[in-house]
Parts: sequence; structure tokens; C-alpha cells
Amino acid sequence: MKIEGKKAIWKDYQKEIAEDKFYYVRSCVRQNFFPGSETAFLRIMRDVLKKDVFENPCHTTCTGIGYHGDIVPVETTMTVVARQFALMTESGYENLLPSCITSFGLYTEILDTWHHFPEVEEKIRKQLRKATGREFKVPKNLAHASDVIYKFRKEISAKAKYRLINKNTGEPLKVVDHIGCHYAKMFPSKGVGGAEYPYVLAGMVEEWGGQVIDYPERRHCCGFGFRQYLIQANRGFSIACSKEKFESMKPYKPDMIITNCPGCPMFLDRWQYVINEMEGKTYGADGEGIPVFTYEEVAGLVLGFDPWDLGLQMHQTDCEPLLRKIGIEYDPEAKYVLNGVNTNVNASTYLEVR
Amino acid sequence: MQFDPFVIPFNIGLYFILIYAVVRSVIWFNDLSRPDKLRLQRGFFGKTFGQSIKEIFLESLIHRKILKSNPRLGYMHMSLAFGWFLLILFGTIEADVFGAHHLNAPYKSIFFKFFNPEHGRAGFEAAYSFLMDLILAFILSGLLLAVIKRFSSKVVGMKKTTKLRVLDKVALTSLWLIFPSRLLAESFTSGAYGTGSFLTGSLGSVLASFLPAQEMAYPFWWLYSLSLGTFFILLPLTRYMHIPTELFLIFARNSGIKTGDQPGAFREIQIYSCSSCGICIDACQLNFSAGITNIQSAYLMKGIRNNENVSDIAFNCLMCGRCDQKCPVGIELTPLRMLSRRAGETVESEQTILKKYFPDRKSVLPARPAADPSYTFLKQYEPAKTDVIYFAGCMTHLTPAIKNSMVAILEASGVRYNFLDEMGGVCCGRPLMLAGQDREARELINHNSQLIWKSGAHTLVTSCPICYKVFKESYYLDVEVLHHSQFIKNMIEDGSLKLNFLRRKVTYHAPCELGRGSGVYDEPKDVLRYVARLQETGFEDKNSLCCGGSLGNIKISSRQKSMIAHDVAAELTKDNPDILATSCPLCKKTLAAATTTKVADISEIVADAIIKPAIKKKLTEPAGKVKMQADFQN
Amino acid sequence: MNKHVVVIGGGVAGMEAAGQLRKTGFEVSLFEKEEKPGGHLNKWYKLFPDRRPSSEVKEYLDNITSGEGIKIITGKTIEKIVQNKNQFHISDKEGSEYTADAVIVATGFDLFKSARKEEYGYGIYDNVITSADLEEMFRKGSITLVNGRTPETIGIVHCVGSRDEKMGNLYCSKLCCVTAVKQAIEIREHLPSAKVFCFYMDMRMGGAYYEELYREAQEEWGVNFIRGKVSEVSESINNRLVIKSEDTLAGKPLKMLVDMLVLMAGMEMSEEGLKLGDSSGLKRGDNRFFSPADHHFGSNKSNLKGIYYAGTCTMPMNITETISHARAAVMDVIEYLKES
Amino acid sequence: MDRFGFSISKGRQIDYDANSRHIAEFISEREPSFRVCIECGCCSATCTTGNFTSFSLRELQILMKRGENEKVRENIKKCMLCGKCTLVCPRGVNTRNVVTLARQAFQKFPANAV
Repeated sequence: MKIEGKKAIWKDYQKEIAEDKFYYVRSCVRQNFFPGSETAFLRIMRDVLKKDVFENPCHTTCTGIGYHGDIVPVETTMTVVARQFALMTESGYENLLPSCITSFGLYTEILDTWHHFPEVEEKIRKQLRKATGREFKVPKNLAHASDVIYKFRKEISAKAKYRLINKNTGEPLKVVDHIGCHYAKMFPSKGVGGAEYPYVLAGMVEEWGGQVIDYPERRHCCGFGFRQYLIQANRGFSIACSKEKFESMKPYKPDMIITNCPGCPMFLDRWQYVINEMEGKTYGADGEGIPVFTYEEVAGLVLGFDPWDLGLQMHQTDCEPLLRKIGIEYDPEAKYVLNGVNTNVNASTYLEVR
Repeated sequence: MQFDPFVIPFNIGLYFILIYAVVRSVIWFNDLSRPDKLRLQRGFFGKTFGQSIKEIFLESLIHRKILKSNPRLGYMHMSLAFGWFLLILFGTIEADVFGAHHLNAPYKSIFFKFFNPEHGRAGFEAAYSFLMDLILAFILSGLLLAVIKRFSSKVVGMKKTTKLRVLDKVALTSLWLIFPSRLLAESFTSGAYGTGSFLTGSLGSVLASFLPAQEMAYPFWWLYSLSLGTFFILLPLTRYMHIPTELFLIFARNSGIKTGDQPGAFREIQIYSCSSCGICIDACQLNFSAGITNIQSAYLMKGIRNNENVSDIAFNCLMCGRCDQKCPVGIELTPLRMLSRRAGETVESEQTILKKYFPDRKSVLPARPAADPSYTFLKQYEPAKTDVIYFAGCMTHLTPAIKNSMVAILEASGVRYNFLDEMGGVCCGRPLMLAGQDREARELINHNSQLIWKSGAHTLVTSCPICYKVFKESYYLDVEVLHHSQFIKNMIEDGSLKLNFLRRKVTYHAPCELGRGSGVYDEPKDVLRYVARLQETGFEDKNSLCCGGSLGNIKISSRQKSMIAHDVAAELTKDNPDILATSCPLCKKTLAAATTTKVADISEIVADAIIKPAIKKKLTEPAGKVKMQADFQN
Repeated sequence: MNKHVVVIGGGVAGMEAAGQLRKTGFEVSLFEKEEKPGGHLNKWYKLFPDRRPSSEVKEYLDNITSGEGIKIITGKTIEKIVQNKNQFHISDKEGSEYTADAVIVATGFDLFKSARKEEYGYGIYDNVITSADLEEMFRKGSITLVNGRTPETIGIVHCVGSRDEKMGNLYCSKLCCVTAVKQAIEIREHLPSAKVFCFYMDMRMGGAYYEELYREAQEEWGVNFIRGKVSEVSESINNRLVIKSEDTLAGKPLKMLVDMLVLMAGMEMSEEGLKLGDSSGLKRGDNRFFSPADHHFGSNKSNLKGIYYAGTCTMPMNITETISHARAAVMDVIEYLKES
Repeated sequence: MDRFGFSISKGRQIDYDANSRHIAEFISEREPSFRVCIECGCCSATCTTGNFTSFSLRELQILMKRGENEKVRENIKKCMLCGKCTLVCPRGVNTRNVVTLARQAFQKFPANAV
């Protein structure tokens, strides 16, 4: 592997990311999957980086799941998205910052469609006007939340309390970066580093002391795939995808996985447990699972946020061995304590993949 | 002098081979199926006995068939076989007449000169000696040819000669030594006693002039006896086993025993009857057109005798049957090859000496393992009731001209017919049989048979000789099976089909499966003579060639097939015919690719010759414009 | 005085044109951007379909272009042609000017830059090389991996940068298929135990004896052909290449490990040709090659009278076609100079 | 599995390195013309068996070459050996021998042997 070659490609795929004044739109599913992540993102942006991030409570789904699940027609989707743009315009913001990769991909796709087919945009404007009476301006800048963290990775690094380094050996942690399919596979030029060798997460990992590993099935989908997971009969395909990735990364003995998509951490995390139940297989070193994180969680960890504030207790694949590896101080007893009450009823026995 | 130790090797050999021949014959007889046993008994004690004796005399001794096809090779075989026979016959008479006793032990006549050295000085005795010398000279002349043949086969007019094994070489050497050592032994004895005729006497006196003849004679008598003994003892392990076996074969064949489709004693008898004369090699088109020189029937027979894995040899054959026609011993070579194909891959194994003398009869051809049915996907249906079924065959579907011609002929003949495989049918099963897969073939045969039964037809016409052969031989049908050439001939003869005479020169290529395979030679030629000028090619009937495209061979490459086809096409178009006619879709396709002369199936030529009934003109013919439109549509 | 013709580009087309022009008695100047003429021929080891050494063709071209009447000017990149009545003023990168009565443009082709097909990882994965790199190995006489070992399994990808809408090249480069087959055979000659797999979209064996070579590769050299373009390459933990393609004829996706992957880079309009054409007003087609005045009977004529094309600056061609095309250009020049 | 209502799907991907090509090698050694197939499909188009089933010699040949033998094992017996494919093959592949050898090979190497 020649790193110079990758660097040459990364140089070709740089995108413009706004500096400040972000209009943040949340993901539908992330708040259920890993509710700590978006909170952590806002905390980092507002408290650590001192950025203006605005949220509009009228924001709804972008219909991405319905659109990719072949349920919502494209014109409907465009009109819903046009309403999101209108909300941003009304709020006085121009830099759209979606939390969700699918939303990001969908916005990019719609903006590109309108760019090539202005008559479609006109039609959608008309429809939106008819339905809601709203007007909108197209965003001046569209960046995914991970793009912004990537942009400020050095600032985060400067304020970091921990680094992605094995405390005992001093070696950098081996990190698998997994990029959501809708991030750059549809529009490679809109992703940091392009589609083949994305740099958005790799850049963070490198900056924060870790070592990214490049394994054969790096490009493979996590298996969420909307129709694959949402229909129970298809779930075998979903889990097979994740398994393919785990089999491929296993020889590299990864310490952790970092992701930037709502679905990926969910499935890479939960399917490890299911595969273990079905086949008794684990993929981490020492027979443990490989902990899976969102980039916000990783950023929060290196900044020294409390793991339980980040919501790491919501992970099915146990994170605590990794926390110990990095040397993060945390209170194991406080894992399931919320407002002084232990909420852990009867779960932990099988929630860990060991 | 009544006895000398040197006769012991001869005696051992002689009695061994006699006992062995009896034992082996008994085994063979026992192994014959019950009907075959009865046949042989009837044949042996019945009126075919004389015929068998005649054939033994003509073929085993005189070698008439070889003489006919290759006089020099025939002379070689005749001199050795017939000469030796005469030597024994006249030797026995000599011992009986001139010896001390009548009815002597065999060695007395074989070594007569040793025991009666003074014999032959004058008169009748001298004349008899002259006769014996003449016979010996006759044999030695053949022997000389045989020795030369080993080193240069062209002398006896053969292109190829079979290769030998070690045991064959030892046996051959001992055979070669027999007559020269007799010559020398007799010559020395004659030299010492001043007897002997023009050969032994003259040679004897020359030798005696500078050698101690008395002392020299004895070792050569030993050599003579040893050669004979060795030859007799090794005989069952070598190709010379054909000498005694052929006698058995002639009786068995004349009794009506056939190879059949199961391995048995008759198969073994035939295999041991092959003398490796090599005539099949010369007849084989794979040899002279495609340069394949190691798969001919002589090699197959030898491979089986030596217990080798012969599957590659067995499958590399066009199954054209030319060698069957030429084999001087009359071995059913193609049916024997089919038996080897049915066996699939045989296992090569080392044999003990005992096994070599008495081969394991049961494990020679293991049955193919049983398997589930292969063609369960075939569904029966109800074909339309009809009088005549036309079954074009798979290959005919690749030569639509034949198919269309046959439809035209059937229409013109006015018979009620059903084109059974118009939309593509099930294979007849013959190709599977040719690949040794009879069980699978039977599935297809059953399927097709049911359809034919259900149609209620009384006649089945096919365009493909491959189909024709299997319909004839392996289907149990209550219908008359006709190749289309036969059908056309019938239709012409009963006046159903009216044909023009086409002024074309035509040569005819007889397809193997139809001609040699099924014996249909005349009908296609009769039909051709009816519509065109048929020229002879020099490769008529049994001597016809194979086009090279045969389904019988699954081993040769398309290049080799085309080499054969080009040679054949060149031979058959030598006299520049207008059309090279054949009566097989496969032959047509193969030959058409190998020549610029038009190649056509008989059906095509006949279809061209059909006299179309005059179209009655309608009185109210439409006006010109409408007519033009009609023409345009045509 | 003799008429003076300038030939731009000292590859096969340029050298052949120059040689033929000299024969007819013109003064010829041949400009070559590299230090020596020969173009791509210098980089190739053996030629398809008969695997004759490329040096033999080079030798022929050197012979016809040496001696009186031809001036070979190397190391000069011509940037602009300006017509002034019957005179052409030609200027190079450094600003030097030359004049001519007629011009033959033979700027040739560039090999497609394989790094642009990012998914193949050329320049990233150690043992992903191009057809040109492989020729270099043939010249050196050893096919080795970066770590010095000998490859056992070698994949060859056809159509890299050709027939590829994403790369902006809709055309077929025509020679890559036969080059792949030739190189597959040469690999097997060098490494008799190596296994070679060609991943193709279509086998376009249109030239004389190309199809025969393809058959030879299958029959005698046991080269495996898989119909399906490689879509993804990654490196395995032990430094082998994991390639993914669909075996479209088996109707299944296929994954395979190879030690080396050879990319059959296609042909593109040369960068120098692009610059020269745009600055001189020479028309180009959608495929970016020079667009001849007529595809059937004017394949050497440009849109400017007195400027003619020879060789692969108009479309992908093999050497035989290039030489014929160059000779035809000379015919056009003769006719033009006779008229003027 | 009941607990989840689904199981992990098996991939359709040909894992070339994991597959064994012993059947194809057996055929190729004995019938070299097996190698020159260009998958034109003439054999399948004219096939007598193909008229009744989805049997495709073209497909079976390539599956053997990739080591995907199980489908071939089930299907190769459906061939009637009629020889039309041999006649139409533009590359001169001796298809009848390919089928015969394949049947032989499948008999020789049972399903579980590698």
C-alpha cells in the first residue's frame, strides 16, 4: 500500500465546509439508536468549538427511509425536503448540517437534480407554495455533521484529554472506519476523500492518534439497506453483509470501528451479538466483540466526556474493555444509573459480546 | 533308436498345449449362455460342421481372405500355416509308412530324420524326402517374408504393423527358430549320412565338407525341440493363441452365435482369435486420413488381452464398421468395441502367471454403477392418430433442407402422416448407446416408443440413419421402420410419387449406420438411379467410407474430423459429379463443409424432381394489377 | 527550391510520414518532444499478433528517416501552427519559430492515466500495474512483485479507461484486447507455472490473426477468460489483491485473490495534441481526437488546408494502420503542394 | 434461529480461491478443446434437452471452470449426447466428450471429496 497514492486522491477530493452558523437537522433513527451522539455533537459544537448551531423544532423526516424503501415517490420527497429548506430560510440560516447520512445523500441528490433540471425545482417550488405557502432558498453550503467534525479535527485534538492509543503498549489503536453508503458513493465529489478512499473518518482517527486499517471489504455496506433490514424475511441478507465485513476485518485485529451513518453503528453493533448467538463467533481480539462508535462518541471520548453521558451503555457490544485500553477514567457502577436510579433491570447478561 | 532326451521339451510343450486347449475350450463352452450352448452343439454335430471344416481349411490354413486383399501378406500367412500343416501331415505319413511302427508318438514324426537318418537314399524314399524339403522350403520362404515384414512392413504391402510385447517377442523368436533349426538339424544329419533331398541334402553336404556334421547335428535337434516346446508353452500368453482359438471361433460363428450386448465367452473367443495381422489398421480412416495410429481394433483386442485400460482406445473410433468387413478372421470388431464402451473405464491390473493362462472371466467387464433416472423431465403427451410417423431426428433439424424436402415428399405422396418431432423431439437414444450409456438410452427409447405406440401408426419414417438403426434394433415397435430412402422407393414403386428425371451426374456416399450398420445399400441407389445418373465411386456398399462426422467417435477433434471429410469428399468427387448425394443429415453436413461440390441428401434431390400437379387456371382471373400484387406477395 | 514539410510528432506515424515525404523529394523537419524519436514503440517489448520485437519496426523507421533530406529535431514541443497565405509558421514551447509549406500533425496518443480509475488502486496498491509497466518488465526480463517475489496468479483487466462513460471515453481503444492476450501469453512464457485471468467486457479481436492469438492463448497457454469487468480491488492482509467482478456468463459475482493486476490502459488524445489543436484551430471530435474532414475519404485532411493528420491523433490505431495512414497523409501533402 | 425469525444468508458469490476445480481439470487434461469455449451459447440454443428444461451446457461448462460444481453434478446427466452442440460449435469444442468426461469425473469424485 502506497500512502502517497491515497494522499494524491485525497487532495483531489476536498469540499467546501462552512465555518460557522449551521442549521442542524437531526436524524429520525439516530435518536433511538444512539441518542447520546447528537447531544454530544451539539455539546462539542457549541461548548467546545463555540459555533452557532441552530435547530428548528418544526423539522420533520426527510422521507429518506421511505424514499429508499420505494414507498415515497420522488416528488413527494422533494417537496418535503423543500419544506426543510424553507424552514432553514425562515430561520435565517444558509449552511445546512444534516446529522443523517441518508438525509445528506438525499439533499445532495435533490440539489444535483435541480441543478440539471431547473424545471423540476420550479415545479417543486410551486407544489410547496400550494401546500404550505412557504418559499425557500437552496442551502449555500451543505455538509454532513461528520464533515464538520473532520474540519475541526485539529481543534478537537488540541483540546483532547485522551488519544486513540493503547495505554499499555503505547501503540496507536487499530481503527476500522466505516462510511455510510449514501455519504459519497452516489456523489464522490461531495465526500471528503471521495468514494473509493474516503478520508472523512480516517482524517479524524489519524489526527486523534489512531491508525486506520484498510481491509478488503472496506467498501461493503453494513447491511442496513432499508429493504434488507426493514422486512424480516430479508434480514438474513442484512446480517450476511455485516458478517462479510467482520470476516474480512478480523485478521487485522481491529480495536474499534468508527462510523458516520445512523444505521451502520446500529447494525455493526447489534449483528455482532446476533452472529454470536447464532454461530458463536466473535471478531475482536481475545474473543471479544469489536466496539462500534459514532464519530461523535469518539470525539466525545477523546475530549474526556463521561462515557455514560455519551450513551455508551446503549451499545450491545461492550465498550468497557476499549475504555480501559485507552485509559479513560469512568465509573463502571454508574453505567445504568439515571438520576440516581439503576435502570438496568435484567439485561446485561446477554448484552455483552465476549 | 526309439527315444532321445532332446525330445522332452517338445513333448512337454505339445502335451501342455493340447491339454490347455481342451481345458480352455471346456471353460469357454461352459461360459456360453444356454442358448449359445445349444447352438454350438447343433452346429458342431449338424450340417454346419462341413461348412466349418471348409472354412477352417480356407481361412485358417490357406488364408483366402488375406490372399484376396493382400496376396503377399496372404502368402506369408499361408506358407506358415498351411506349410506347417502339410509338414505335420506328411511327416506323420512318413513316420507311419517309413518308420519302424505304425501309429507313432508325435515326436517320432516331428524328429523323423533324427530317428531315421538313413532314410531317403533312393527311389520312393528320395521322392518323399524331396516333398518334405519342398514343404520346408515353402515355410521358410514365408518365414523370410515375416522376418522382412518385422523390419519393413512395406514389403508385404502393409502400411502399419502392430507393436509387440516382450512375451510376444520371445514367442516370435521361438517360432522363427523352429524352421531354421529344423533345417540345420536335418541338414547336418543328412550331411553326416549322405541323405536328404535338394534342400537338406545339398545344404548338408556343403556343411559336412568343412564341419563335423555328426557332432553338429545333435545340438540343432535340441534347439528344434526347445523352440517347439517354448513356443507351445508360451502360446496361450501371446497372440499365437489365435491359432487354436480361431478353430473354436469358426465353429461357434457358424453355429449362429453372435456377440450380443453382454460380455461373455464368445467375446473372449473373438478377442483371442485376433492374430494382430493389422489389416484393420490399413482399413481404418483414422489411420490413413487423420494420422491416428494407436486405436485400431487390433490394438483394442491386444489391450483387452493384456488387461489394459482400453477406454481411450474404445471411445476413439468412428464405429464405421470398415474393419469388421475386412477382418480376415471375421471378428465382430465393432460390437466388441461397444462392449468395452459399455464397461466405461476399466482398471488396469498386474496379473499372476496363472491368471494370464486363465483370465478372470467375471471381473473383466464390471458393470457401470446404477444411478437414478436421468430424463425424468420428459413428459408424455397424446400425439395425433396417424398412419405414418415422420421422425426427422436431431441432426435433421440442423439440415432444414432435408426436413423441408421430406415434408414436400410426404405431402406429394398423399399419405396421412404426423411429423412427430416437428418442434424438436427427444433424441433416439443411439448416441447414448454409442457412448456406452445403454441404461440412459433405454429411458429415451421408452419415451419415444410410447409416443409411437400412441399414434397408432403402421409405418415410421426417419431421415437419420442413426435413428434408423436404433429404431430397427433396439425399439420394440409394432411398426414398419423405414429410412426415408426406403420410403421414397416404396412411394415411387407404388406410383404415389411422380418424379422427373434430372439430368445430373450423381455419386452416392453410403452412410455407415445405414449401409454397413443396417445393411441398407440398394434402396438409396435405386432412388438415385430413378432421378439422376448415378456414377460408381469405387467405394461402394461394404467398402464405403465414413464421412468422419460420426457420433461414434467422441474423442477426435473437429480438425481430425475435417481431415477425414476432406479425403472422403475428394475421393467421391473425383469424377466431377454434379451432386454428391448421401442419405444422412450428419454425412451431408460433414461432407458439405469439405468440398465445393454440391452435397445433397436423397430427399432433396427427390423433392426437386417431384412433378407438381398442374394448377388449374381459374376462369375468372383477376385483372393485372391485382395479380401483380399477388406476385409481389409471393 | 524544394518545398519544406514539417511533421509534428516523431512516433510511428511521424517517422513513416517523414520517410515517405523525403522519398518524394521534399525537405522534411521532424519534431519530437522526447529526446529520441520512436514514441510508444520505444516502450514496447514485442508486438502483436506475431510477437516480433518492437525494435525491428523501430529499426525500419530509423532507416527511412536517417540521412539527407530529413532534419530530426528532438526535445521540442510544438505548440502552435499559424497559417499565412501559403506559409505555415510553427512555434514551439520555447518560442522558436519555423516555417513550412505544409504540415503533418502526428501527435499520437497518451496512454489513459490509470490512477483515474480509483477503484483499481493504481499508485495505491503495490502490485497494480499497467500494460506499459508490464512491457517494461518484459524488457528487463523479469516479472516480479514489489517485494521481489514472483507472482503466481495474475489478473488482467481489459478496457481500463476505454468504453467508460465515467472516464469520459465512450470509444473502444481497439488494441487493448489483443495486447492483453499477447501479454497473457508472454506472462505464461516467462512464468510457466503462473495462472493468468483476463477480465473482459467483450473480446474485440478485429485485426488479422488476433482471434487466432486469442485461441492460442486459451488452447496452448491455458489463459482463463472471465467475462466481467473488475469493479473493485483491495489489498489483503498478506499483500495480495482481492478483486471483485461478476462472471456475467456464470451469472454470479466472483471474488478472487491475485498477486498482480495488470490494467490495459486505453488510448486517449495526447495532451500535446490537445494544446496544439486548440491553439491552432484544429477541430476535434467528441472523443477529443482530431476530427478528420471526412471519415471515409478524407481521414488525413484537417479542417485547415495544408495541415494533415497521420496516425493515432485521429483515433486508436495499430502500427499497421498507423503506417498506412501516414503514407496516405503524404499523398495528401503531395497533392496539396502540387496545387499551390 | 426461531428466536430471530431469520438466518444468515449464504452468498451467491463465486469464491474462486475456495472452490476446487478438479472436475474442470480432469476434463481439460483429457479434452483440451474444453479450454477454447467462448461462451457463445450455440450449444445451448440447439440443445435437444434444452428444449425441455433449462439445461445449458454453456452454463455448466463455465460453472465447472469456476469450481461451482454442485449444480453441474445435478444437471449433467440430463444431456442426451445427441451431438447437435458439437455440430454447431464455432470453436470446435468436442462437447460430447466434455459431457462424457464430466459424468465420469462426477462418478470418480463423490460430492464431498475435494
